[in-house]
Order: sequence, then C-alpha cells, then structure tokens
Amino acid sequence: MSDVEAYRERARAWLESVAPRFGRAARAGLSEEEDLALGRAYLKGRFAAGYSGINWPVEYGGQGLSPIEKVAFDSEEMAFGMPTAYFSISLGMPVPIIMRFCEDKAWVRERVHKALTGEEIWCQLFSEPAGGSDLAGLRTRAETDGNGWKINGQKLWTSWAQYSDYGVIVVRTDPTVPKHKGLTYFWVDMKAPGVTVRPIKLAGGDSHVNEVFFDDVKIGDDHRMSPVGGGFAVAMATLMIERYVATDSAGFGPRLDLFVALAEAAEINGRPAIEDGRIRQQIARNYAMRNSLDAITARAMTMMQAGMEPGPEGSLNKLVSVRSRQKLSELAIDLQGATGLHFDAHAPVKQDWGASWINAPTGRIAGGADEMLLNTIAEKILGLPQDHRPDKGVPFNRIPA
Amino acid sequence: MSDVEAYRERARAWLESVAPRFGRAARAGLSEEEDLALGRAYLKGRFAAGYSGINWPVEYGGQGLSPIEKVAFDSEEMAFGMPTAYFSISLGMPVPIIMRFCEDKAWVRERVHKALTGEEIWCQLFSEPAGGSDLAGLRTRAETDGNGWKINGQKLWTSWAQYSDYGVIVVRTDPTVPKHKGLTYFWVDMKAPGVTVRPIKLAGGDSHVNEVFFDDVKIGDDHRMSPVGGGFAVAMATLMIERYVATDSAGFGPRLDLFVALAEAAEINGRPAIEDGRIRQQIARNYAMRNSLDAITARAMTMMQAGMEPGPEGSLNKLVSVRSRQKLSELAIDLQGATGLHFDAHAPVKQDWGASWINAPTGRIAGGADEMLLNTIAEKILGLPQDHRPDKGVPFNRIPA
Amino acid sequence: MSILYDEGQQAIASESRRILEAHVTTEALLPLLETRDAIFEPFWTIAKEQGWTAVALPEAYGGLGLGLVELGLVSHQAGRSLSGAPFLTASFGAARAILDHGDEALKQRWLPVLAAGEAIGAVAFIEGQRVIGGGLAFEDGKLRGTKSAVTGGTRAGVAIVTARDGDEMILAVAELADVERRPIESFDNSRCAADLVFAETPAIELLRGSVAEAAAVHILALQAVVTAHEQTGGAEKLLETARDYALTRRAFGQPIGAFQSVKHRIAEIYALVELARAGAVHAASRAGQDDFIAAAAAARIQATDGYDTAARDCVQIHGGIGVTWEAGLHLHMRRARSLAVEQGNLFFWEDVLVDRLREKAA
Amino acid sequence: MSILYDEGQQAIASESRRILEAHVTTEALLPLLETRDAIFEPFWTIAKEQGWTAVALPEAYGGLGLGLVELGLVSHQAGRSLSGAPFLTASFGAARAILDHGDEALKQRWLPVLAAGEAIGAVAFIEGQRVIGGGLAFEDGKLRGTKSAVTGGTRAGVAIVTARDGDEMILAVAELADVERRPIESFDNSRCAADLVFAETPAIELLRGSVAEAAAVHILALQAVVTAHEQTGGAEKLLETARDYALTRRAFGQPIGAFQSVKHRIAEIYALVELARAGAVHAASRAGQDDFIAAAAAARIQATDGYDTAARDCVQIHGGIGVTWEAGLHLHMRRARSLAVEQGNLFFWEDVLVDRLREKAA
Repeated sequence: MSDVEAYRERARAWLESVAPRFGRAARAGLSEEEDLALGRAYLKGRFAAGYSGINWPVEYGGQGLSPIEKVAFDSEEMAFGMPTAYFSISLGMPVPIIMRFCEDKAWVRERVHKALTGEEIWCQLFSEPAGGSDLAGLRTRAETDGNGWKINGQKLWTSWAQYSDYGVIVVRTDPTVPKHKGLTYFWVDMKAPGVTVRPIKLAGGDSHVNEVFFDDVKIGDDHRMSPVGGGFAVAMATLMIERYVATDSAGFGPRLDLFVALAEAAEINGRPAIEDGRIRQQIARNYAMRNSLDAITARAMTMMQAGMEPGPEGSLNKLVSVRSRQKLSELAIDLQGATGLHFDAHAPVKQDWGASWINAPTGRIAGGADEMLLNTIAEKILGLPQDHRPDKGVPFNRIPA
Repeated sequence: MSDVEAYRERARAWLESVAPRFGRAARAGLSEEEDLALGRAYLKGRFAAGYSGINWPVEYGGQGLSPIEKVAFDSEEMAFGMPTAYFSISLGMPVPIIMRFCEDKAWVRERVHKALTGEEIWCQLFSEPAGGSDLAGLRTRAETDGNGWKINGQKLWTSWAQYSDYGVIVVRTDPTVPKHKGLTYFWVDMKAPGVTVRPIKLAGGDSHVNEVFFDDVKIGDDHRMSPVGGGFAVAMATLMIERYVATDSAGFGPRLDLFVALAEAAEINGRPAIEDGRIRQQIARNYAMRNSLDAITARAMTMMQAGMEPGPEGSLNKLVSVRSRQKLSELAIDLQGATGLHFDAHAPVKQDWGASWINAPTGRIAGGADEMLLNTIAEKILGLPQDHRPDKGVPFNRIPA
Repeated sequence: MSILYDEGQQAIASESRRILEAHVTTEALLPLLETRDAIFEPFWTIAKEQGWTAVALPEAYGGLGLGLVELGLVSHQAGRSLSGAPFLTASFGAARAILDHGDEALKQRWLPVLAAGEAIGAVAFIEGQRVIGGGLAFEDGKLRGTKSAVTGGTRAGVAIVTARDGDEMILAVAELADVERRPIESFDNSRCAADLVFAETPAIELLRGSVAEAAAVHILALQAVVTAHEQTGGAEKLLETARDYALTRRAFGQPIGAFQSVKHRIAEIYALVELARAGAVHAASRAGQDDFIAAAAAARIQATDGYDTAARDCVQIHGGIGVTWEAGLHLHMRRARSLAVEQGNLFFWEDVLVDRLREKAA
Repeated sequence: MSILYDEGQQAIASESRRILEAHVTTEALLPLLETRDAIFEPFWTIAKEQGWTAVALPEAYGGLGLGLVELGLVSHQAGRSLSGAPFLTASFGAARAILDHGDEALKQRWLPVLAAGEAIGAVAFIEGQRVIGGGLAFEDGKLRGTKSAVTGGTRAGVAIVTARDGDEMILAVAELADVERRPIESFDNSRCAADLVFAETPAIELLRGSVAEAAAVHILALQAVVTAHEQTGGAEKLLETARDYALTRRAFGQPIGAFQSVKHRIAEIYALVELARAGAVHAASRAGQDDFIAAAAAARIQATDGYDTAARDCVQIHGGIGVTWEAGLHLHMRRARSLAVEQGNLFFWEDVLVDRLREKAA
C-alpha cells in the first residue's frame, strides 16, 4: 500500500469516527443556521485532527503535505456529506491568496487560523451584474480617498457573503484604459459600514449566493493586494490557485448506483425498467463516461505522485459530468412516473434526483459556463483562435454598454 | 377532391404508366451513360405528357401552372426513382435564371425547350476551392478582352458539369472593391476552348460534381447577365429562385417504414429488435420529427393554395432531416450486425442504409451546410446579429488569403 | 394534411393571449411553488368567464361545440403564460370520457357543470410507474385502493379511473366528495397533484375489458394533444425570452447573440418549437380519424422533448440570471417536467407509437 | 486506478508511430476500398518485423511477453494511420483463446506461428445479428454451418468459433484450410471480412457450456480493448486533422476555427478523444482482474461513440473537401463503422455492461 493509500485509509477512519456527529444523517432537518454552527464545530475538529490546510505551509497552521493528500482527503470527505460547503470558497481561494499576496504576515496567520477552524469565513467578490463570463468587464470602482480608497458599486453571485467576515475584491481604479488594465485587487471587511449583503434565492429555493452593495466603503491602502492597475493578474492567480481539486464524475449529483437501483425497482409499461433498452443504454453510456473521467482523475493523481504535471484533460470533468447529470436527473424523474413528481427542495443533491435536477443548471454555469469551458479547451489546449471581442484594447469607458 | 389532388392523381397515374420503362427497377445495373440516356428519354416523354416546366410561362414552353402543381408532381415523382438527377440543377436554377435575365428571347426559348426535353444540360458555376460557404469570396476573374471578356480561374463542386452544354457563372471583374461589389454574372458555353472539366469522386464513390478550369476562355459581352459589378444580386436571385421545392422528411434517405421493417426482422442479443427500447425510442423520435416536418410541408402547401406566403419554418426541413438521417443510417448498420458490413456503393440512397450513410455528409454540406442554415435561421428569422466578418467592407485584394 | 386557422380560431388565440398577458406576472406565480394546492386563481376565473372550460364540449351540454384545435389554441397561451391551472386539460379529459362512454344521466349530471367550470374533473389513471394503472379494485360498484399523483386531484369533484374487476380492466367514473386526498409536495405545486385514496367509493362503470383499455389510451391521447399545445406555448415563450436576452445582454463588447454558441443554440430552439407546433396542430386536426393516436403520440413526443430542451437551453443562455428564483425561468423548467410526467412519460408514448406503427405495417 | 506508461511503453508508441507515419499514405489506402481482400501489405510486413504480432503472447511460445497495454499502444497507432490490417486484433484474440483454453499440443501448433505472423487467426463468433452465435453445429468433432462476416476471414488459417452441440454452447478451434470463404463486399474492404462455410470441418473443442459462453465474452472483451485503442487512435487523428484545417482554412476573412460552431465542435471532439483514451488505457490495465469485462465494455462504448462522432464531425467541419474521395476522411468514417460492428455493436456491449453492474450490485 502506498503512503497515499495509507493516508487515505487513516482519513477515512477518522471521517467514519466523526460522521455520526457531523455527517449527512446528523444534518437532516437542521436549519441553515444550525447547520452552519455544526459546520464550524466540524472544522474545529478537523483542524485538531490534522486534516485542515493539508497542503498549506506549516508556518500558517497547515500540514505541509502535497496536493495529493489534500485531494485524497477531499474525495473521502465528499462521501460523508459533511457541512463544509460554507467554507469551500473561503478555504479554496481567498485565504490561500492572502497567504500569497498580503504583507502583514502576523495578521495573515491569525486569519488563516480562524478560517481553518471555521471561526471566520472569507468570500470572493468578483462577478458583477453586467459581467457574467466577462470578469474584466466589471464596473465596481475604487477612487482614491485620502491615503486610502473608497469603493462604490455592486457585486453579484458572491457565495456565502451573508456569513462572511472578509472578502477579496477586484475593482476598477482606472476606466480610461483597456478593461484588463484598469483593475486593482483589495481585501475588505464585510462588516464595514456601507457594505450591504442581500441573499439571492436560486431556482432550487436555496440562497447561498448574494448581491453585495458597496456604498462609499472606505478602506486603507494596506488592503491593497496588487499594484494599482495590476488586479487582473491577481484575480487570475486566484482562479488558478486550486489546480488540484477533488473531482466528481457524477457531476456533484447522485452516483450511478442510485440510478441502477432505481431502474431495478421501477417498471416501464409493465416490464422491469432495468430490462428496457432505453434505460440500459443510459446506464451503460453514463457508466462508460464516468469510468473514463475517473480514469483521467486517477491518472492525474498517479502523475502528481510521480512528480509530473497532469495533462489538461482533467479540465473536462465539470463540463462532461454536470451536463450529463442534468439529463440523467431528468430521466430519473421520468422513470419514477407519478412518484417523480414528489420533491424536496432541500434534499441532498447527491442523493436525490429532483434536487439534483433543479440545481444542475447552477452547476453548468458556476465556476465557468459550458461555453467558456469549451472556449478554454479550444484556445488553451488546441490552439484555436480567440473569439472576436470588439472590446479588445478599447478604453473601458468607451465600450458601449 | 381539390384541383390539386386531382392533378396529383393524374400525375401519379402517368408516372405509374411510365415507371416500368424509367423507374428504379428499370435503372438497376445501368452504367451512368446508359442511365443518362434513359434520363433524356424520360424528359422527352415527360415534356410530351405536359409535366415539364410546370410553373414556367407558356411562352417558353412551360405549363403556366403554379408552384403548387410543381411541388405536387415532384413529390410524386420522387417516389419512383426516375433518372432525373442529371437535370435537377439545370432545370432548377440556370434555366429559370436565363429566362429572367437574358435578353435574346428567341435564343432563350430554344435553350429552354432543349433543357426541358433533356437534350441540353446547364450547370451552375458558383463555388470555388477557397470559397466554401463564402460565395462572395470567389477568385475566378474575368478581364475585358476587346469587346468581350476573358475568364481565368477554377470552379469547384459544379454538379453535372461533365454532361453540361452551358453554365451560368459568377466571376470577379474588380478586385479593388469589397468582395460583394466586384462580381459579374455571365453564361458560358461549356464546350468552349479553354474549359476543362474534371470529375471529383466523392466519399461514396460517385462523381457527380466537378472541378472546372477556365484558361483564357473568351466570351462576348452579350453573355453578360448582370451589370458589371452587379453579379452578386443575380447570384442571390439564382439561389432564391427555387422557393418551393419538394421536401423529404426522410432527408433524401430511406423512409422510416424501412427501418421499422428492419427492426421487425432483426434481433438484439437474442430478442426481437423491435421490442428493444433503444430501437423503439429511435423509431418513435424519428417518426415524431418526420411527422412534424411533413405537417410543416402540408401547411405550406395549404397556405400556397390559399394564396398566402408560407412561413419560414419550411427552411428547417433539410437541417433537421438530413442530420437525423445520418445517425439513423449508422444505427441501421449497427442493427444489422454482420450483415450491416455488406455494402453496395451504387445502391439507391433512398432504399439502402449503407448508401444513405456514406452519402449523408454530402447532404449535410451541399446546398447550405448545417452551420450556415443555423446562421440563416438565427439572423433572418430571429433577428440575431450577423457573425463577425473581418472581411466586411475590405477591398477584395486586401483580404489576407 | 395540416390546417390553417380560420378567423374565429385566430381570434381565440389572440384574445386568450391578450387576456393572459394582461393578468399573469412572474411575481404572482412564484409563491405558488412554495405552497400546496394554490393555483393562480385569476386564470381559472378567466377560463370560466371566457368559456375556455366549455370550448371543446357540445352545445347540448353547455359547451361551445368547438374542438381540440380551439382548446389547443387556449392551451398554447396557457403554456406561454405558465398560468395554466391543470383543470383545463383534466376537466376536458374527464368530460370527454363521460361524453363518449357515459349514459345520458351521467352526461346531464356532469357535462354542464364541467363546461361551466363549476366542477373540476380529473383523469386518474396513473399508479406509480404504470401510466394506465389497474391496481385499483372495482367490486360491487365500489372502488378500493390508491391512485397516485392525480393532476388536479386536490380539487377535482369527479374522476375517471381505471380499475380492475378480477382480470378485467374497468373504466369508471367516481364522485370524489368522500375520497381522501393526500396533496403531494411537488416541484410544480400548482398542478394540484394528490394521491386519491378510494375506500369503498361508489363508482359507475363505463367500459370493461379491452375496450376500456383502448378508451383509456384515447382519453390520454386527447389530453396529450392539449398538453402538447401547452408545451409548445411554453417552449415558444422560452425561445422569445432567449432571443431577447441574447440581443440585449452584452459580453466582451457585443451582444451575446453574436456568439455562435448562443446564436445556434437559439436557432435549434426555434427548430424544436416549430416541430412541436406542427406536430400538435396536426394531431388536433386528426381528432376522430384512424391515425389520431399515432398523431397524438408523435405530437406528445415532439413537444415534450422540445419543452424540456428549450427550458434547459434557455436557462443556460441566461447564465447566472437564469438560475435565480426571481427571474422565474425555473418555472418553465418545472412546468416542462411536470407536463412531461403528467400525461404519461415518453417511454409510454414511444411504446404506444411504435405499437401503432407495427399494426399499420402488419 | 489508471497507469502511466513506462519508458519501454513510450518507446513502443513513438517507434510504431514513426514507422507507420513513414509508410502509410492516403493514396495507398484508397484503392483498397475498391477491391476485396486487399490490405495495405507493408503494414503486415512491418507488424511481423517489429514483433507487433508477438507483443502480447508469452515468450515460451515465441511472444514478447508483454500485455494488453503494449498491444493497445500499437493498435492506437494503427488506428491513427488507418493502416491496421485486422489480423493484429484477430490473431491476438485467437491466440489468447488457444493459450487460455487449449492443450499444450494446440499451443505448440498455433502460438509460435501466430506470434510470428506466419499464420493469421480469426475469431468467428458472429452470426447475422448474434454477436456470439451458436447456430454452427458441432457434432463428432466436426463443424457444419456458416459464420458471417468474419473479420480477417479471407486469409485466416485458424479460427476460434462458437458452436452448438445439442443444447450446449461449444468453444472450438478449427483449421480453415478446407473451409469455403465467401469474401464480403463491404464499405471497408481491407478488413478482409468473409462468410466462412463449414462443411464437416474438423474442430477441436476447447470448452463447453456456460464456461464456453463466458470465455467467448472474455475473448471479445480482450479484442474490444485492443479495438478501443485503435478507435481512439483514429479519433485522435481526426481531432488533429480538424484542428489543423480550422486553423488554415479561411472564410469571411478569418480562420474558420474562429467561428464558435467550429471551435466548440472541435473542443467536443477533444473531450471524446480523451474519454476514449482514458477508458481504453484503464481497461488494458485491468486485464486479469474481476472488473475487466466491465472496464472493457465501458472502453468499447466510449471509444465507439467517440470515433463515430469524431468522423461525423470532422467531415462536417471540412465542408465540401470532407466528402471528396481523395481527401480520404471517408476512410475514417468507414473504419469507424467497421470497428463499431466487428467486435459486437453497442447494443451488445451496453447489455454486457449493465448485466455486470447488476451482478455487482446484487
């Protein structure tokens, strides 16, 4: 057994030991506030057990291990349905980025500790109403204000902002230069005067994303994390920071086993559904696709363990898996017939076909819409030309709105 | 029974009466030369029976009826597999366009008569090697030469040029203006010195399209059918001239009955294929789609009979039907198992799944590739923006090759 | 052969559209998702006032004496506006069953009140995954057992049911006054779905044996054609929404509709809408003909796939906005799915269609 | 868990690629379509010289003692170059059957000559639509009946067949010297498919009953994994061809690869290629394990869909050029289809896979 396998087994054992207190069953029926509180408690325990900041530097309270152990742990943890969603962005991007770009190391150490133990949560204030896929097109502005800055504008789709203590933000500091060049990167106190968070309810009924309004929010220049006008590069670094994340060939929806079990129990026009070619075809095709995605992930892990750089095909996982999950979830509703109409908006997405279906479109858009992913594959991997972008090189304040 | 129905019945009766001599069975095993000769004989008979030039003016030898009768006849004729392919372009576009744009009416009358009786064939010299979907990007040029013109260049995908007596052609007469504006429209004698026709073999093994080379081909200015520089408009008129054509919801491939019959006879893993959900699904989905296309066609006919302009949804037929035919043909090969490997490249496309499959890609490209059809729907019907076209307004000789 | 709408039919379409556009808002529809048995009440009031409940029933019983084509036109508009309480389709299905298979007393009892919208009808065939279930027991004129997720079941006063008497399929009609209704928490609650628990509920037998089965398929087919119009209306609205958004929303300095991925996706939705429309209208025009069931099945398949795909793709084109509660595009996602399941899923209709094609070929 | 190729494996890949790219041209392949029983002879010469015929057979019988992974690497390159005479896969399948189920005499008789490429093997299971047919009669050590469209059947010297003795399935091996071969006119003639007519042909029984059936599936699975590599190679080549064309071909003043309809289609082909590759390599690495059949079926499904789709879409991207004889993209269309049918169509493998998943769940 390799070291990683041994690590994985120890992690699983620990997870099993705490699952009764924090796992899916323990969370059933909790209000979001109760669940968040449970999540903070879980993070505290996870930190104590040495499974937090697995690949972060020891000097910041991390474990100093490689991304391999991190991905191994995350993959195992995913199966238990622990209350970690509230902290996923926080620990995924903003906190690693302050470790890298903030100069006040003592302050950073305190933030990292509190983030790892679930006491504080960070959010990432990038997207805007006019933005969508076009990050550099953002309009929220910061103007100089004495020695510091004054922020005005509106961010959108900010995950968990309603529970966040801090955030990292990209704003426009110069509208007279082309759009990529007029941006600067800061951190902000989400409790500061002038910051208003308004949760946005999503199609499935949940509200984990928010609008965040900035109304003359004043910050010192020590909040600045990039050169003035150099914010786009730090924003890109933020988006690239999680190179190696736990993937899920089920598209973060139910496992195929559950579909097979459903098909075993269901019938189509009086005959067992599992014997119907339509169902068999979908099971087989989805199995083949997921089997390949899993093999890609396994190969990436093997390469990382061998000190090699994994191939770009790892980027296929979200595109392929979430899109298929959407259709498979629809099919599962059909297959259940009248029973398929039953719905629990708060059922676990990885267990319930209805919840999986209603939330699948969010998955296809968040973290890079299908179309953006295809563009990235075409341009970055295959070297095809960039799309026509009429705003290229045009001063931001001269792009027609 | 409506007049059109009565007309259709008479037409069918006539077609049945001549089918033994000209129909699918009579053609089996003929060489292409023999088949062409049979086609000329069929056209002669069809002219005598009064079913040629159905919606053309009586003064030119047509029947002076409406497009409704024409479409009715063509739909009936399609079922018999008559040897009409050689004349389809000729009578579809070039000949109607000379009726409209040539001034020497006596000459036109002679040409029309010979085209209708199958004695002469016309081709349409539009596409070029560098052209593809971009008609206005053509490079074949005509320079003034005394009182006339001298043509040099190369055309591609010219259907039946190898049998053609005449052709209509668009050439560039001014490379210094934007690409749409430097074109002029002529007719040419395909037997003239300097014209070389070279058949292009297609994927299925047949050669109905050609390369045509023009090497100092001299023509008089009386061959000109558009103002100098006004050729694009006549080219567009040529492409628009056949507004109402007989459609085929089978995508010019085999009817669905044949797939059902195949499925009735075949088995999948020891069970009747027709009872397998995978097959049932494809039959049902294809039936539904074709049923809708047929309903669209029927509605268009009804509207025409009522003197109304049919809706734009008629343009869906080729896009939807040929694309589906391609996949259904592949499936039919699979369904036949080992038998599916048997192949006759010259089998009738509407009868044979292998021939249908190998020729389907040509159908998806000829007469407007899928992507161009989608663009047309998006722009012309739905009002969405045109694609970015960097060559727009740029003088032709300054567009990078 | 298809049909052209005459002036009267065009007036039904434009008038129903005008009224519904004036009354229905996304804001009014969203709260219905979060409570059971709530419908957009103005729709039902309008439906009664406008005579939509009476459209396809004979004048002799208080109807307007029109047919599937006209009811389809109204249903199309209900689909566009998402307002449609399910009763328009369900009451029609129930009424047609009584009209076709009931005796005069039964017709007099139910048709006038159904036509007036004073009573609501339901077609309660489904049992779990059986689209036409026969698990309900029929004995000595009484029903015992459960029908699941009956559309409109929370409010219906009368239901057409399939049941079983020994080995024989029974088509029967039952008054629901004393039946236990268990409203279902669904993703589209205004469909008013409920499990109906029959306990020695008196019922009147309409048909028995193979004719009962054939009649059940026919009733579903009638409803499927009405529903296909509703699905087409929904898909059409999504097409327009997607197009309008693609024209106004800008990214990278141009309307997103200039990107071929968006542009072609919308063109494909157009294709699906027109195919759905053609299939639905064609099926409506075939009422009473030999090929009606096949035409209805084809229409059902095309419209179901069309509405599901249009919902999926229109949401995708909208990016983040598309998945917000407030924008309400999920109302279409939900309706597309509830309509896909209600009248029998695609598996059911694919099998019905293939069986018909085989019979025709044989 | 997947594998990383070691240096030796990488050398097999790069060397086989180098050699094939140096020898194979489209011009040489096209005429093969128009005659029966013609292969690209240099390929087979190279295959023997390079020891590809010996790759996955034990050293004791003249093989190189490597496995599915290495044979897959060669097959991938054969797929890229379209050169692959079918014997590489078929001889391997036949040899493995003899190796796994034959006695020592049989092994000595066939394995060394198969490894050297001096004899060609065939796996003749298919009968019409039955992927594993049992219509061939086996009686007193003799075979009677016909196997249809046997890949490599025009030239094979030995075949593994399924047959029937009364109610029992038999797996047997037969020398083909005296068997009548009826070459098939196919859309991919260099596959050398022929109907084999057995008339009292002596055969040696290898297995009988359910173990014979299981062994037949296992032999097909081994071949399917080799074929999945070949299909992946073909799809990979199409991906590169499409990309290169999209970069150089211009329309409306820009490379057509700047149009999203083309660009995204190519990105989707990339996804299919990588999924096919991952599935094929994974399956090869599972040889001998419990989950091998499931992994092989999954690889087969992914690679078949991937190659078919890549062929369809690459041709479409090429416009008119794509459908010319000379450009030769139809060679891939044809190969995609012949490989899709040869080792059992997708219906077969879907059913095999689902049955395995059910067993696993039960």
